[in-house]
Amino acid sequence: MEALDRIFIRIGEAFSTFLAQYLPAPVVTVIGMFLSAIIISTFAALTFMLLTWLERKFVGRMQDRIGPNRVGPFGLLQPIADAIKMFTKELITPAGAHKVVYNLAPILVVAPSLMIFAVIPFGRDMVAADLDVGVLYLIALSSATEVAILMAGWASRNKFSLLGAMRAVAQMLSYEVPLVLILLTLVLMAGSMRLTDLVAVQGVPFAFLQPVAFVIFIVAAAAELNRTPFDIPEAESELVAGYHTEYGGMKFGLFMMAEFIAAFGMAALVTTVFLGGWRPWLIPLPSWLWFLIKTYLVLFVFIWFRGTFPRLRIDQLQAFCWKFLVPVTLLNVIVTGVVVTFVPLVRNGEVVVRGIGGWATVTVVYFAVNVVFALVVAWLYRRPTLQAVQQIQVGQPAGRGLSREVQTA
Amino acid sequence: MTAEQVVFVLAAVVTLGSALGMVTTRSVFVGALWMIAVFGGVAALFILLGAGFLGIVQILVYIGAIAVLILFAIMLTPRVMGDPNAPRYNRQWPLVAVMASALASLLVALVLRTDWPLAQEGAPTITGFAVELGKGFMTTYILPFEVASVLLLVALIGAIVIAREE
Amino acid sequence: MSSVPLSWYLIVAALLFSIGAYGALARRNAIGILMGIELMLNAVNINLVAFWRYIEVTGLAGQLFAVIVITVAAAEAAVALALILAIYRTRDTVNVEEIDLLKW
Amino acid sequence: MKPYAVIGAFLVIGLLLPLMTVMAATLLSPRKPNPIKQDIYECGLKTVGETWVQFKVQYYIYALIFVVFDIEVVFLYPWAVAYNQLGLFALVEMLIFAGILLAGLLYAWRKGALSWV
Repeated sequence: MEALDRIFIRIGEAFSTFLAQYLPAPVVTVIGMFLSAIIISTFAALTFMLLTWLERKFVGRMQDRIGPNRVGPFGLLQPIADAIKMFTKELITPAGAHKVVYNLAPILVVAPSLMIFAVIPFGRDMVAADLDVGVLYLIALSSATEVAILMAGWASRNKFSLLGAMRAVAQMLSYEVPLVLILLTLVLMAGSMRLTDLVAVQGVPFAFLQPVAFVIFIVAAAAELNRTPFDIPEAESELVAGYHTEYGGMKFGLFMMAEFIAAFGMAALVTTVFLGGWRPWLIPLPSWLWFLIKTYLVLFVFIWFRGTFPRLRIDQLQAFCWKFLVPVTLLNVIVTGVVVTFVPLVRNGEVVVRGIGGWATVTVVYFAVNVVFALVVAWLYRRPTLQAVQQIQVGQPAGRGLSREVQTA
Repeated sequence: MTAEQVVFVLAAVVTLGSALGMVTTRSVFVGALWMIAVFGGVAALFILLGAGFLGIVQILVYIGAIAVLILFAIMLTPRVMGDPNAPRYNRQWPLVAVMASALASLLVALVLRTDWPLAQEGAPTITGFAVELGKGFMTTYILPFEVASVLLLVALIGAIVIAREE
Repeated sequence: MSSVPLSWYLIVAALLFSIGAYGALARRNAIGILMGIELMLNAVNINLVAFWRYIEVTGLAGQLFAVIVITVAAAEAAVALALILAIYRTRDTVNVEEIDLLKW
Repeated sequence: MKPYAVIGAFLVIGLLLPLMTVMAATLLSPRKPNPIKQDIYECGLKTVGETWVQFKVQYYIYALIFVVFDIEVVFLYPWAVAYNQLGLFALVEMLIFAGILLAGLLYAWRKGALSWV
């Protein structure tokens, strides 16, 4: 078990001692850094191929179809067929496009999604860059993606691209705020922005200590990733394909790749900060295997969303974020601030919760506070919710309860 | 040349080259992209100086917030941005160019003539700087902390009042 | 300790400041001017952090000052761009040479 | 310094991987451009009107509120990591800080600036 748990670390150590026989130490360090980057990036790219297959298969099943089933067993070779198609399709540059920016955008959109994995702990002691501001770093990365999307939309010189890019970025900006505020709550509980510390402090997964934040985080993450039901930027029935309308062949493939890898990265983040990261649940499996199992569970939830929910309208989407998620998460920060004062998890950088009894007390207190908090929120928002329900019942367009100003305007 | 010097030169070249690109390009949108590259280069310089927290904050605020705000403003003024023949400079640009070069040479000469202290011994507090900053905000620097929130409130209200169509 | 002397950072900051000043004074487009000002503020921040690193590494003041500068820069950009958008709506231009209503 | 060096390596690889992919695709794919193929896509029609459509100012308002919250992050995250070493006083300070910002959000809400009009 122990050997299997540390297998990747052992291989890395063996490799660097082997290299150290022939090369000076600094060179070995540099090679090690680049090698870890290459291995993790390749792993992410391969995961992308697997994810395209998984998503199509799952959504197919949910919609009572079989999904890909022609290429290879269970259609498993479908991603490879897709890759061959992408590579051999002509790369068309539209006539009015700004050539440099147009070609730069797909490259710049992939880089930040790959860089997410630099700080994610994949297993016990398995993290490439143990950054002390890891959470801030992840937030900063998503802003880099926004710039690349605006570049793609602007350079294509197409109305749909431009509109799609503006919508995508406005949505990503808005939903970043609740994400950031929830991460702030967790950082407040753990007393550290280092992702390994966040894992280390989770004797009980934060999903149990902060259930409200957990649910909101999943919803906001789906919106941040522009996934259904929040895929307004790429609404194919309204905007062709959104900001990558004018991209074809492999350049389009890169946008897809960035999207799926970002989804994988977001699932990994949810696993790390809410589900206890690589920490095993009951069954003793290798830590990295547990991490992957949890990550794929979260990914399955994202795919499930897509198979289940219809798309929102942009005014509903923004109203939901700014009038519900942001106030609620901001209140949650304040409530958690009070709770942490009286029932701390960490004091002066040391975990102070001891034993099963200690964790049970903490879990009960936090969970109870969350239940009360959820009830208070439900009471505060009873009017718009009831209005929305009534509107659905009388057959009016749904979801206007939160955006009352729209009706009067 | 040490590794640190190589990285410094790279970051400096990116920063200054992009800055030149920003002021000379015709399209404001492309200029804004150059500006983002400048911000990235400056973030690299911060990290090289051991201010990792500030380097990340630089990316977060300058690229993630200010640059996106500027790009949005460019998108919202289409009649200006769509005009390819709009001149990039005003009438006084040759004079400004002379003055800016004079300023640059003056400053560089000044920096070179001064005897600067060498770096202090002991590694800077790279790790855990955020904690120190948090403690500082709660003790010595409590006033800037609260004033910042008032400033942000004023900016928010002011900008909303100005920008909204009545 | 550090193999890069302080003067290198100061020179980069000085050049960046001059380029930013040029952009701020020579651009015709109001958004271009704002971008120039942002460069100048960045140059100031390089100086602040460099002095923190080389002269007062144990203190907070240098970096904290830079954080405040970043905050002010963001607030300034938000209000300035709102003004530019308001002018664009009424005057249909963001060219500073044409925005001269208050000259007389 | 080392974590940042690793991130630098990730940046280089993250840029090289898509760059090499595009280069490989350029080598493998055919190249037969013609004016109709390169035309701007608009559901099979000739493109109508200007590409630079006028966007709603609401996009800017959302970006604006986002900027304010983004900067709040810079102040609140240091507070959050230091909080377990500080007393109740820090909580009160943060409440003032967050309260002022919440007031800004409520103001925007009341003015209708959060609604998509």
